[in-house]
Amino acid sequence: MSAAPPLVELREIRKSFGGVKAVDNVSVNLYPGEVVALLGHNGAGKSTLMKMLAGAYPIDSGDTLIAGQPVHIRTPSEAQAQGIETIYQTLALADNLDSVANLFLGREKLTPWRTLDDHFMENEARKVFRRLNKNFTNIRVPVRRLSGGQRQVVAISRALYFNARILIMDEPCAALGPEETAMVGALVKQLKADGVGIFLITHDMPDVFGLSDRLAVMKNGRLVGTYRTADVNEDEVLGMIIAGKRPEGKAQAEHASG
Amino acid sequence: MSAAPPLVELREIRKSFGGVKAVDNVSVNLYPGEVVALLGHNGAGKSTLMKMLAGAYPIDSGDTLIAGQPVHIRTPSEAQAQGIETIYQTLALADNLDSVANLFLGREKLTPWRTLDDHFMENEARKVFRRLNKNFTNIRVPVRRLSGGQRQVVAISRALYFNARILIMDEPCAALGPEETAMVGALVKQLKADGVGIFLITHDMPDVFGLSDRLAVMKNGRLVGTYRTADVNEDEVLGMIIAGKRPEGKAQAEHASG
Amino acid sequence: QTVVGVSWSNFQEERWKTDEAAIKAQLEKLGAKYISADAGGSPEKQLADIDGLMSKGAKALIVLAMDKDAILPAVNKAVRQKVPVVAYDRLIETPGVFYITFDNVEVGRMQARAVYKVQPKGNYVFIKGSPTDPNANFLRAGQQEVVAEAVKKGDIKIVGDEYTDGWKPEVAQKNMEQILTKAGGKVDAVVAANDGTAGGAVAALSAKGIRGIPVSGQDADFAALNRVALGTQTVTVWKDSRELGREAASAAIALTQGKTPEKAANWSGGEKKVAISSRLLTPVPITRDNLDVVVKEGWIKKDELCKGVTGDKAPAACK
Amino acid sequence: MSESPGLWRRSGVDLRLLLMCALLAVMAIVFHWLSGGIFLTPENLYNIAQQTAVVGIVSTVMVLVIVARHIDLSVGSVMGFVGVLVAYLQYTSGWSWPASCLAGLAVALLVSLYQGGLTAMLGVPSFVVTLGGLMSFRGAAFLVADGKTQPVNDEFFQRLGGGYDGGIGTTATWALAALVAAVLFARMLQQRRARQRHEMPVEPLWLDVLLTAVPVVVVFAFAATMNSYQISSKTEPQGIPIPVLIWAVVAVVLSFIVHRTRFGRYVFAMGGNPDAAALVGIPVKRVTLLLFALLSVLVTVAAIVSIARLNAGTNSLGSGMELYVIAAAVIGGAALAGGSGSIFGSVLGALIMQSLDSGMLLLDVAIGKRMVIIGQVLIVAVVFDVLYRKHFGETR
Amino acid sequence: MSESPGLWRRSGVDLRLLLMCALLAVMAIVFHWLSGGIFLTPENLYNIAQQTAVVGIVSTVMVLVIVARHIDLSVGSVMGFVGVLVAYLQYTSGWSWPASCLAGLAVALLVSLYQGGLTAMLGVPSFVVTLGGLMSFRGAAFLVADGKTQPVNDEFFQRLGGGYDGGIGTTATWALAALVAAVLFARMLQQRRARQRHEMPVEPLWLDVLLTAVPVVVVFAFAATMNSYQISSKTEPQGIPIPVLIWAVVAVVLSFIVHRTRFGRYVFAMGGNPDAAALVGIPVKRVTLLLFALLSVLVTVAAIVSIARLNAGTNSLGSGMELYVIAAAVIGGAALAGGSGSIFGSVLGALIMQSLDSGMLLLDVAIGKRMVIIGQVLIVAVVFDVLYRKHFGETR
Ligand SMILES: Nc1ncnc2c1ncn2[C@@H]1O[C@H](COP(=O)(O)OP(=O)(O)OP(=O)(O)O)[C@@H](O)[C@H]1O
Ligand SMILES: Nc1ncnc2c1ncn2[C@@H]1O[C@H](COP(=O)(O)OP(=O)(O)OP(=O)(O)O)[C@@H](O)[C@H]1O
Ligand SMILES: O[C@@H]1[C@@H](O)[C@H](O)OC[C@H]1O
Ligand SMILES: [Mg+2]
Ligand SMILES: [Mg+2]
Repeated sequence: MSAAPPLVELREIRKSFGGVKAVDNVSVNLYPGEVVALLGHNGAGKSTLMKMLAGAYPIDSGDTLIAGQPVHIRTPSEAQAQGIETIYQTLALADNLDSVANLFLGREKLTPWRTLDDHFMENEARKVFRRLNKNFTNIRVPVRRLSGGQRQVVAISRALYFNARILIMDEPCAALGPEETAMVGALVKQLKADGVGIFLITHDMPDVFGLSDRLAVMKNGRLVGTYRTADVNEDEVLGMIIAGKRPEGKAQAEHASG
Repeated sequence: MSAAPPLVELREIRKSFGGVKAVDNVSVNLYPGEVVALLGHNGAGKSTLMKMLAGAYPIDSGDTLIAGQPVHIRTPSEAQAQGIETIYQTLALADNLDSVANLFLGREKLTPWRTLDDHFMENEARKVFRRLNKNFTNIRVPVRRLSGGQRQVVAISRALYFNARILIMDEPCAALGPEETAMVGALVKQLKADGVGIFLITHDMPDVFGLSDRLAVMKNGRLVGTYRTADVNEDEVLGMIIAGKRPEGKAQAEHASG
Repeated sequence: QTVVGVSWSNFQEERWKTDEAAIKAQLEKLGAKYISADAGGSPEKQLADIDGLMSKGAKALIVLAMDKDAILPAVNKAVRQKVPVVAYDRLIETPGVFYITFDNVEVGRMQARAVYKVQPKGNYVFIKGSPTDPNANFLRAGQQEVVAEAVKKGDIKIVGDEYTDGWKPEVAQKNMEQILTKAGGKVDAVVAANDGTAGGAVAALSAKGIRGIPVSGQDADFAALNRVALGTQTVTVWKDSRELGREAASAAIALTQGKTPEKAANWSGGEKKVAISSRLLTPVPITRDNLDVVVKEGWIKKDELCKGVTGDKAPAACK
Repeated sequence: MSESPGLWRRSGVDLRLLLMCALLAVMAIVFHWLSGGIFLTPENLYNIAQQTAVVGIVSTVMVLVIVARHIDLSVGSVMGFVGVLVAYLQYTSGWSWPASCLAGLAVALLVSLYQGGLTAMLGVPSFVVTLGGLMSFRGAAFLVADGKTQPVNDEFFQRLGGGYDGGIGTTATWALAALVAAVLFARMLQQRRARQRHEMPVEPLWLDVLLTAVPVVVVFAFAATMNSYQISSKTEPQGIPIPVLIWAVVAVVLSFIVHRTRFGRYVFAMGGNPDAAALVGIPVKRVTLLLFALLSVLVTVAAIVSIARLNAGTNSLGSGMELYVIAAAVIGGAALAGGSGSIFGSVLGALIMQSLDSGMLLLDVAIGKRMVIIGQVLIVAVVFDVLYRKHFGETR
Repeated sequence: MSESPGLWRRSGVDLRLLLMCALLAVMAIVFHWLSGGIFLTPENLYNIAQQTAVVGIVSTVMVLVIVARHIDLSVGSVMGFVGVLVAYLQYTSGWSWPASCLAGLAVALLVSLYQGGLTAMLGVPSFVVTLGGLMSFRGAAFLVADGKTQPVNDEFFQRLGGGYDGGIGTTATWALAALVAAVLFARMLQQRRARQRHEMPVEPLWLDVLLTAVPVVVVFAFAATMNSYQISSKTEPQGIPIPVLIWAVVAVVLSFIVHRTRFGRYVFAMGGNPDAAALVGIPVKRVTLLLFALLSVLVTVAAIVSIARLNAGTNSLGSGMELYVIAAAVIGGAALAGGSGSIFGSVLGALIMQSLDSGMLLLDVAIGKRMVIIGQVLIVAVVFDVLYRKHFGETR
């Protein structure tokens, strides 16, 4: 166990919708510079768990600690204030606004007179988008008219631009073509190097093994277990996802390194 | 060239939205018992092309032939009448209705008095769903309350139940967990054996190579080329998708066998 | 050619059609031109209408005010521009207008009087006009004057007193039904504010099999006259709008020529006691006994008046 | 992943509607008490049933229109237009009442073809189309007879509006109640048998009997009430008033359409997900057109009942009615976002609003206060609905 | 993948609004011709400008409310309520006009807190809340003064409604026009400089000058017109009427809010995708509350102008106005599905409706026909909008 507290610690989190226990007593943590893959069948509760961390849903019960400090995250902006950025499964774009407006949505740059600083924002946006996709120039068009990939680029850029400490990526590549997927992979590695902690939800095994340090598997709202990615193989992971069966003789891991 | 005409032949299809040419002069065909994978970057026009075949969008120009006969498919029901079933990228479920109602939506079974034959439909639905997922019992709950995977099961079942001759699957596994994905793979193989022709849109290379006989790649609305899957390798396919570069020295294939 | 602009409050009640025809005819006779606007029951709209009429070149205005206070800005503006204004049917109390009317308070009195004559004792119901129409209150005030004494003595008991949203007959009908239920059917007289509401009240009464109790109205709507002939309504106060219209038109023309209208008299009976030149016509309560008046005056044809009237109970006018 | 209200849900009883029934009952008792024992008399109940019928008839389809994510703001104006027209044809043109009613129906259908067509074919939002209709047809109602009230005198026709001879009489009332009871029980048994045949789970017999007995008791209570209201000058009690009968038939037919026909299912599917409805091959345009046509049929029926009840067609007929019709549907659980709503709910909604209005009239609450209270009750009913849905996790 | 209307789009001019301006111009010319040269006289234009102001003021915010996927059906009733209250406090309670206006504003804010709160906090659909409000506050308007009309006599106050002394006079009018021109040119130059500083593409100077010159010319033409209308008994022409000035200020301020502030952007984002707005941390509830509060402020302003114009507060004040307000916003391009709309569009929408009404008045079209026509024009305007969007691929 390392001395520094984890960047994020979720303890015994619960959440139900009407009669459905979507998340049931789940504990998981995340260290700086670490990628934790969150796996599980459809409806396992992955998105719900992450949305609670992101402030989109209130937590029914359980504790959240950021860098060792207990916090109460009740709204998305409180999460942002904690340095948590989220790429939602649904992208969460305002379809009628252009890419620039979407990039800064909720955190607009203002001039000294408290009006929108459009020129600044447009300039910055150009730079940010260019990093992910050279051909993305029509940034003044409502995002509704963009292709699926361009939309996802906007959503990802939004999470990156504001220097997250903690990044939640909910199936960021589900709709992406191979080129864009590779780019996102490279990005994740770079962010890791910068010390950002990342929760990555995905169904894609190559991504899991290529990018993550640890993996946490959920089934029917409960946590099956958390393991170092290097300790398990694909079959064991699938066994956990499908049957909820823990791999025999493998130790769970509260921390990526030793 | 085989003597029997292809099951589907799309010739020089075009479609634009406002100023955007979504599909530009694309020709592609499909034989019985064959899986043609449709690949391309985001916004390449794959869904648009298939939606025209499914009757969801009108064709701007170009011809459609089913089993050698020119047809004009203007509505989804006309497509269904031709034996074309579609699993849409968006699933196309009525969220407020239950799974049974969704399974039969648009093709309800009626009693001799022209009222809904609920008992019959419920019975059939139980059987169909059981085939894909043993644990799926709450079929009388509005599908809005189902998990992503269960919803996709309903969408897939709908396409299967009505004995399609031609099946369009638009990223059917994008949101599915590994178990369900495997099941869909098995299903595709079985349908193939039954002589159904399948268009499969996917971003997943293992799926492409595991399931398809031929592959057609689109870029910016245009067709890059159509090849026998066995003739090309993954790098060549990626080259087509990303750069629009045809693999050198490989022949295009209008037909899967010789 | 002199242009005379007429601003109507709203056309929902059928009588205004007759008024209009009369004004039109008289203006034509006098060689003037008729232009008009209808405010659809909105005081705001009526201001706009009057502006419009003046830009269309009206040299005199005839105004049926929706709201006697809210109309003042427009009327004052016209007066300042030396455009004479005839306050038509409803009082507009500001210096410089010529007021020609059947006094609404008097109409109320007549309604109550006719009912009171038939039924001086017992349970009374008042079906008032629209709560958004100030005239509803004038009518009610006039009615009250007549019955006040008897109410005080206890001869008359008021068992229902309801406004009728938008003067709508179906609303009057529903209100009447509830009042009847509340009073256990013991209603002896209904003072309804106009013929539309009277129609609703009569429908409610006859649905309960209550016939022969007095019901009042006003405007001499054809349907109401027919009811009077049939005996289901007691009185409708007839403001002969043809006369009113004719006189108003003549007055307007006279005023543009700087003359005093015929039979003008000074009058200061309004709330604010402002002295204005006026002409008060006498409304005529029409009951079964004087139905012939409306036929003779050519207001309505006999066969229309007497539709469905048969037998020996028929009033004299239908025989 | 257990579902909490087990028996309720299985028995197919809608808890929400049940709560609304309770609300109505509480309201009735409170009014009865405050009015010194008038509210629950047969006479008053007879009145309320009649007064509600016109709004109730139109509300039943409005529910479907709202379910399909549309709205019709023009119902009041169209009703006025058609009503005046029918009365005009009878009174001024001297047509027979059936002929004039048919002509009214034809015109209403044309209106629906126009408004529904713009909505279904061109995709103009129905809110806008019918907002225009609200203005236009009010004008048209005036133009028909130049604003003149058109009396209707045919005695048979007048019975359609209830009134003196507008009840169906005691014998017919009892017979009808018995018939309804028989049908309900037969249907229950038939459904049990069908479920058994298809090897599906069946509830215990006592439960099914109980669930069927409740509405049967209500029907008999209603019949008894209507049969004990006698106008003092008549020899026989009234029985069910014809407008109420019409309303009941309309509600039953529409419930049938909703639950047992394709059309009903399509309407719900279109409201749940319009894109999906089109993609699975539902003839969305045709269904929309039909829906507006159905609405126009019932608006015509309402217009006929209205003028028959009033014994006249007036140009103000139905003005402002759209608000009450929509309010009844919404109180009854129709969500403006589409996809949910209930015919029976609209019946309750209309009854709640009218009981409130009539009850307050009995208590002599002045018009201003009455309007304030009705508006607030509408809000309260929906707040309650919103909270209910939140509680049971039915967020959409 | 080219975009067709290059220059148009780049120049930031909205083709749709331009077409609406053209429509307005055509209408004016046709009416002028048919009315024998009356429509385009200064007097008539002065009148139309004034008459439109009240609806126009409320429409500007209604656009924002609709953009945010809400609606407010209660504006007419609330305006009536506040208007009567303000008049009552002046006339019956003898308050000064500023005091009574402030009291009116306070009450309006409370109303918005209530209605907006139910919508924002509980998530009750605004349609329902404000439908309840439509009924309740009309009743409240009656209750304030027991239905009695309340005259307002303060001369200064009366000027707020336009009327005899309600113009700002020629000098002020010219000065204002000059000021507007100066501001427009200054803004244009400043923006060019800013774009150059940020190394963004700049349009040729002639184009920018031209684009700025057009509104400047319109402003001067308007000023000249208002300055050439003289009431015959007065010594000086009227100049811009105060209600119109208020409307113009409101429209400019709201345009500023929409384009240059966070609040405006948030409103659009909420309309475009409410879920996304909440997820990116927009304080959706607060923005919704503020929006309703803003609406109530402008409803108060409209109420004040209205009673000042009428010299009285009547309890029917504003009844039915909600329809015109919504219609103006919708004609001006606000889509009820949320996410799009324009302040300037609402100004045009209100002008089109009022011009139509005034024009038909000049042509002596009778009320019934006028209602029919206005309703249909509303529909036509939106059909045109729908087709326009379809053509340019802007299906939502
Ligand atoms: N807003 C909601 N209301 C009601 N139930 C919900 C809601 N959101 C999620 N659920 C339910 O909670 C459970 C967990 O859903 P969640 O979206 O977290 O799954 P997931 O693991 O992200 O699945 P997927 O792989 O499909 O994204 C599911 O059963 C789902 O039906
Ligand atoms: N309804 C529409 N209106 C306007 N443009 C559209 C519409 N549907 C698609 N497009 C445009 O057409 C192009 C092709 O879209 P399409 O959905 O066919 O792409 P795709 O190949 O299926 O991409 P993905 O992999 O993201 O599903 C894109 O540029 C898209 O923006
Ligand atoms: O004549 C009546 C008129 O005085 C009143 O104001 O409005 C209704 C009419 O019936
Ligand atoms: Mg998820
Ligand atoms: Mg696609």
